[in-house]
Amino acid sequence: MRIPCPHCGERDVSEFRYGGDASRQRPAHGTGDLKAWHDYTFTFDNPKGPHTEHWQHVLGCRQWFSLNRNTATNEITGVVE
Amino acid sequence: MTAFKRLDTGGRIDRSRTLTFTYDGQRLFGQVGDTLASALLANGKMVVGRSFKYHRPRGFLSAGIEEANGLFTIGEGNRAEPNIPGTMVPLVDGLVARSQNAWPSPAFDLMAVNSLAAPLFGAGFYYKTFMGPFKKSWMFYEPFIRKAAGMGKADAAKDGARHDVEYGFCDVLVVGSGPAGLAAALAAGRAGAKVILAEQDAEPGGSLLSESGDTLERWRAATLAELQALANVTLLVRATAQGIYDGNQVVVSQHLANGQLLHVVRARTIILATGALERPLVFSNNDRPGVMLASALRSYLNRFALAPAARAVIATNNDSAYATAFALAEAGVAVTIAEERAVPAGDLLAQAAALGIAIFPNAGIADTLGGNTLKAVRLKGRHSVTIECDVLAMSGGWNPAVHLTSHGGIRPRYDEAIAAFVPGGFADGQFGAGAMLGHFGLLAAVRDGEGAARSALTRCGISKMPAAVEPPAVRDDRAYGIAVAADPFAVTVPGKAFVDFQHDVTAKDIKVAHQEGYHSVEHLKRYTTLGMATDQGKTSNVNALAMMAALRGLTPAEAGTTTFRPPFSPLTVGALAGRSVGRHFRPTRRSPLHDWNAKNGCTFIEAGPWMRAWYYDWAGATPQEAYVKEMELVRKGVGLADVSTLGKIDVQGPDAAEFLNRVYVNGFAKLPVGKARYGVMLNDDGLVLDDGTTSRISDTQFYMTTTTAQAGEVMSWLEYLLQCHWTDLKVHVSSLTDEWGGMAVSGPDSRKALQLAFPDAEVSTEALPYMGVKDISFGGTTVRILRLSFSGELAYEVHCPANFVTALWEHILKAAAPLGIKPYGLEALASLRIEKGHVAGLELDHRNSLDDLGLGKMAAKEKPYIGKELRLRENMQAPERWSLVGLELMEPEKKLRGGSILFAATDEIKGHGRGYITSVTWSTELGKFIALGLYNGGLRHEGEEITAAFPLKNEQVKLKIVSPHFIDKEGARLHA
Amino acid sequence: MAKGYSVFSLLRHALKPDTPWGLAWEKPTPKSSYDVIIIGGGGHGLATAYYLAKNHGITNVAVLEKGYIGSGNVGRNTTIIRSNYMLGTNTPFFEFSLKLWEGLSHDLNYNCMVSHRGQVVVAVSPGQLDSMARRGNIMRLHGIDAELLDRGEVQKLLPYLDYSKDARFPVWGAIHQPRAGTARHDAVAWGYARAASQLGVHIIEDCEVTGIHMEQGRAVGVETTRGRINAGKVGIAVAGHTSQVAAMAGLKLPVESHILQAFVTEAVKPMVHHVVSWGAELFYLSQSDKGGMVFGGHIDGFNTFTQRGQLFKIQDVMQCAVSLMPFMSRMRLLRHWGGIQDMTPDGSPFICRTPVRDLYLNGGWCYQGFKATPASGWTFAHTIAHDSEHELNRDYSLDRFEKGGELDEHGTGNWTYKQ
Amino acid sequence: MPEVMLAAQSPLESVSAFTARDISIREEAGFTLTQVAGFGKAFERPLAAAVGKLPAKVGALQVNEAFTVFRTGPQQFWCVGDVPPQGLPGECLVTPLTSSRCRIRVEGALARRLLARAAAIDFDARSFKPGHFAMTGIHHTPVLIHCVGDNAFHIYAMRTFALAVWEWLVDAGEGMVA
Repeated sequence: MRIPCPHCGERDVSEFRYGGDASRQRPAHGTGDLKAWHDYTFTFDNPKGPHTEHWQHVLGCRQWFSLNRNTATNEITGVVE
Repeated sequence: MTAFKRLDTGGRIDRSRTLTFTYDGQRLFGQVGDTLASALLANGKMVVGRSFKYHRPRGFLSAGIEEANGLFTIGEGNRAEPNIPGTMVPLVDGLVARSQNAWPSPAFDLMAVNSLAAPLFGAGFYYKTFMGPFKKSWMFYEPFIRKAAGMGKADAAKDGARHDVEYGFCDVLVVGSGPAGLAAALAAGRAGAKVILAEQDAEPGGSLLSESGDTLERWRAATLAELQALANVTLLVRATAQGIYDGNQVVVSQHLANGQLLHVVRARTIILATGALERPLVFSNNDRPGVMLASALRSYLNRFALAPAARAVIATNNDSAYATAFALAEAGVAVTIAEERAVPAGDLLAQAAALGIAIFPNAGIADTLGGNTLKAVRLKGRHSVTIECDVLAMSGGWNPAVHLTSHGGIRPRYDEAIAAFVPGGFADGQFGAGAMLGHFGLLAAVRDGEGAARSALTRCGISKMPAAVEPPAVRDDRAYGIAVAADPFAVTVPGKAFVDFQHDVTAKDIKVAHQEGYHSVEHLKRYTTLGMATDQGKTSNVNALAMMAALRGLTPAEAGTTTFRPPFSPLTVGALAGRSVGRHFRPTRRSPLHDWNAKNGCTFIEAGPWMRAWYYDWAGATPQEAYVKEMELVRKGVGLADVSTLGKIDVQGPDAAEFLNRVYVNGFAKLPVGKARYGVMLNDDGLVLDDGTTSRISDTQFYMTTTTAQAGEVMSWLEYLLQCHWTDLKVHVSSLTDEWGGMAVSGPDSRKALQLAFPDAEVSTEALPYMGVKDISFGGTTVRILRLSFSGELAYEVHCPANFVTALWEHILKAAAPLGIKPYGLEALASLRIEKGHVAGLELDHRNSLDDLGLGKMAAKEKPYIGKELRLRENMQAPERWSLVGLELMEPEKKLRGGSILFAATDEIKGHGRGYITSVTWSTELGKFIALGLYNGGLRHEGEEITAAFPLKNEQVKLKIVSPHFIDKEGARLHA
Repeated sequence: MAKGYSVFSLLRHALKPDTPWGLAWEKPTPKSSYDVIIIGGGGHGLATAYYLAKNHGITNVAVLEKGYIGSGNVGRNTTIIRSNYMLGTNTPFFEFSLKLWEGLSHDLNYNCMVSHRGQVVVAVSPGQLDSMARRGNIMRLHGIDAELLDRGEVQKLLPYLDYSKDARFPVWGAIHQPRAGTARHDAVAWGYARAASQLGVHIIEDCEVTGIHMEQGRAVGVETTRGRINAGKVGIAVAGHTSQVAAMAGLKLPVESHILQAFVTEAVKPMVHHVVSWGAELFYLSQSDKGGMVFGGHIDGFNTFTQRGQLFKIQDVMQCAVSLMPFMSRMRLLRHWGGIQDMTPDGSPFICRTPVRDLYLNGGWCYQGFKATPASGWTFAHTIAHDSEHELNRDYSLDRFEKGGELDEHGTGNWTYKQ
Repeated sequence: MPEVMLAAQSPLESVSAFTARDISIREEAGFTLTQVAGFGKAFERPLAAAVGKLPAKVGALQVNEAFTVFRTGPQQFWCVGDVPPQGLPGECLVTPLTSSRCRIRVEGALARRLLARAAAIDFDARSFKPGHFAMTGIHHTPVLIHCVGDNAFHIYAMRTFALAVWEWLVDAGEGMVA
């Protein structure tokens, strides 16, 4: 798979670190809501289809970014601006 | 008399250059241009192997990559490779080939007694027996089965060849250099695209190499010449496209003289011109040496100048084999055609008649006769005649080589017209051309190739279109015109009729699988092992699938096909691994002091990617001896240890303090400038991520340290928080792990050592109290002195830019020499921290909570921090959780071991116990073995005597639970 | 009806080639209603149906499979069986599974080629050897076989590893479980199917579940490509697609689907006589009875349903193979493929009731589904039959993350939850 | 006590240059590397005053009189020169990185081919020209590769991995000239 780094261009997936579902809303820092943190940390939509996700270009610019990928085909449709 | 004779003229071999090679110890000769297969045939070697299960004699079935029978071990010693098809090995001088799976030889194999028991060994026989008489009976039978399985033998020595990986990028990758591929490459090349043309054969040309006549050869040569003149075109030979991966990355494995080169090609577009593979016919004893594919015979004749000695029979259900028949007749061979169809095309009949070829219509092969090699064939149907022959060539139609198209998940589609599977579609950026599309015929291939190139150019955004590719001036462009007979897949054949030659799967086996309900194509394969041999079912899959479909009363289209998976042909593990093996397996990480250590009596140990200083030989010859001496040095005098491997992070920005305050469980907002603080960070799940000491350099700048192991994780985590979530915080983080190196100066004399080393610096306890930090300018650089202690002694860490670490280290050793300072290593470092009760990697194992490690009190009550919420989950606060304790050995004559399981004195010694030992050391202070461990309820049991069990060595010892701070509980030494 | 399999029946058939073997399992048309429906005709689903019938006398059971039985991970794994677990119910659960493996061929009257050839896990540092010792000690304390080997002993057992100075990570020692080994994966699915079928279970292939029918918060049946089928209870055993099927009942799970690749080389004569695993990076290899080296490594590392792996991960695994076992360099890779794994945050599975009444979950198997097959079927059948967990699967509940009851063997979970 | 001057030491001191007919690999030490980062655009002006013109986007570089400036992140620059930049104000977050990187020069007719065996980016002369740079991986470690001539490259490798990267490159070189 080739990942389009918004800063360095298209690179081999092995240059990146995967960061999981980016559509999850991280609970506010210090919210104290155990349920919210449980759901955020441990449960996943895990869709078979379109997925927005975090990647970091660890062997490049070290920037984190989000992109849209279809988990059924691995087709990448673009970086989330 | 041999079945084949070498012709005096023709072919692509160089008769003036003779090569010597060895086959099963026998010295034989061949010509430049031969393959091992053609050379063996020229030497009269018809039986070249034995089949897998029944050990039936086998000869070459093909002349190409689909070869199922003629497998050899090629090379000797550390270059020997088993299971290589002789059809793909270009003959070179000195080649050494050995036959396989036969003893003493392929021609006379004692294992052939297996054939006698053949009725027992039908499909899936092993699932039905060997269950008894006892529970584990398979353990008795398995060794016998295993010994019989397998073809060649693996050689245990390290690979003597060299393999490398090269990354390639191109606009158009053309796979296959037959007429379609050549036309495609030429068109794309003329347009200026960056083209790579990959050909698996040693010579480009594909099917053109097996044809006769000058016209085609002239076209081939001219096309190649033009391609070679184009700087933007790269031609790779002996280079097989093995797989297409996501993002149109193609693995092309290329054989070089001294090993393999794996091209990992990122192609913007791919043109597949992979041709087609001929299908065998399924009839009784169709595996007898002397029976081969019609296309193979044409190849042996036209390319390798090998003709059957006198007589050949061609069995076919389609037109394509007539070319072989005509070429044979022209070479003076007596040819008979057994035509399965009722009425072959008129022009073929006329041409055959003109060449004196006898044709039997409606006449399949009933059986073959002979011993180890073919002597005659008996036709079926009303003819039922027996015809003596040297060779039987068969053609059951053609399978387009669709493999690569389905690597991306697109299933092939069945095309009734040619009774074969064609590509079910193409992934974005991929195109097909020629026979692989089921378009048979030379001109069609050239047209296709050129068209595919134009599509590819458009896809690449190249608007310049090339000049048209001039096709070869051939008159007759016969599309192979497959007209399939009524029962092309011969479901009902008597005798041993092989479908998968190498795995000995017969038509009957397929019937058995059907009877037992293994109907799906995958069940069929898995139950009969069809297509699982080294030829990957290239000649067998479609025949078998179609037979199963017929048995189920379905069309092949309804029954479906199996999935083709990479690699296209067997590919060595070494070729894929490339150079990242052995000492280059993973990069070695070295401290700035590595060279000094290497020269000064240090023994290293691998710690993750790092090579770390384990112990020094001044202290002893073994680690057990040395670490104790090194510990004593630190406890009584002063020692110097390399701590450069610690993760170090520069945290800068106006919000740096707020950021750290969120990340660490304890407060960092109010840390004064010039002070360090020990901090612990959690993951969102509330488990401990890492610990370390972080110093405040200025209002807006912090110097963070992490554990060696977690440095990379922590760095990415901080970047993630800042870049994905806390984008409003003005903080910038940079790794300093490589920029800064450091050393621990530890022991009661450490202050004196610093005073000797840095006479101008004020390091008194007033000027630099415990957890104080100061930067000094020294020796032309910045030196950062941090008063920290991992050992529990009065100690400092001295950091500076890595370029100067060795010089600084040498300076301190020299300056403090009067104090007897010496270096100490990782083993002592780790033991000293156990005595002090500091947790490290063995305790920070991502299973433990803050409280488990006895650090719960550090957590801020009010302030939020990452992991706070989930840290407070029910079970993570349970009083019976295992938490950190110190342990003292009560039986001095016994040994204490890491990984021991802990029990209360009255417990029965079984089950999970109440905890375990993480780290053990000899305590120089206490004169006994001590340990850190986790124990149910932790220090609530302080003072209790417990048992540590190590059943792996049948050991049990008595321990006492004590505080993990074995020394200096009050911290007097730290603050001295 | 299939006849009993034995060397005698085999001989009879050899002598009378015209008497066909019967179907290994019947191919019935689905009824409108069953007591229990198991979604998923993989190893776990088929085993569950078998033990429902055998242990609990519940035979009015249908196993619904969207493709052919065994088309999921039971036919895609590296066939390893072992019980070297050290946390919570993992230890007794996997040992119970191994005990069931020992008698499985006998029990099913189908040779699953259960080979107790032993597994050797090679340590590359003293610290790692200590961790392995902890595991081995826990095993021994549960009556499970385990041996600690030093470098010399490893060399005797596995002479083909790299013991030279060239080895990037040195062999320090190993832990050996002699009773661990391999089994013929497809045969497990077929054997359970045949045995369940003989007990009256309906195995229905080419029948995809497209919805779960609920009434008053209870699962009452399923919608399939072959029509609606009612059920008293519904069990889900569809590892790889657990999230999708659970979502039909409105559940969102601690599961992410990742791809794990597997590899097989050409067959050669016997060379590797154990299952060998490595501590430097996750890597495991054994030689099949047919002679091919079967091996694998880590998941690719991001969620996907494509069943095809990434090239870099393939290269990684090949590098492990050659670096641990130099002879592997000249072995030729014949095929590689991918299976979709349910990865859970702690790497441990679920066998449990769900918030929906009469709906039961079996999934989240991460890397370890195959070796668990018999015990998974056994305990899931118990959980369905009694509407309560068996003592062996009591830790495999869905709510363990709420309570802080993670069971992390470092077989590794989907780990992306950390960021 | 006499004034002590600490001598700098390279991680590649134990090896010597690799030279063959069409390829050479050698260390090119003697540079300073200073990372400068900031927030928004405010820090760019004073930075430009100190080091000269700044490249506009990530992956671009600017060769100025005293400094070669690489844009290594949206708000981050690497300034390579003989001495570190002076007089940067507080809004510039300065991180000296001179010791953290080791500079390896690869040069010769086979240089591009050799790099193609080391990193998974396109080194074709038509796309990776003098004045281009890329941040990528060699042997699993992060590197910055700067094309400094038609067939000449600077590789900035991590110090602690420098010897591993060096041996990896030399091994590739040996394979190509063997």
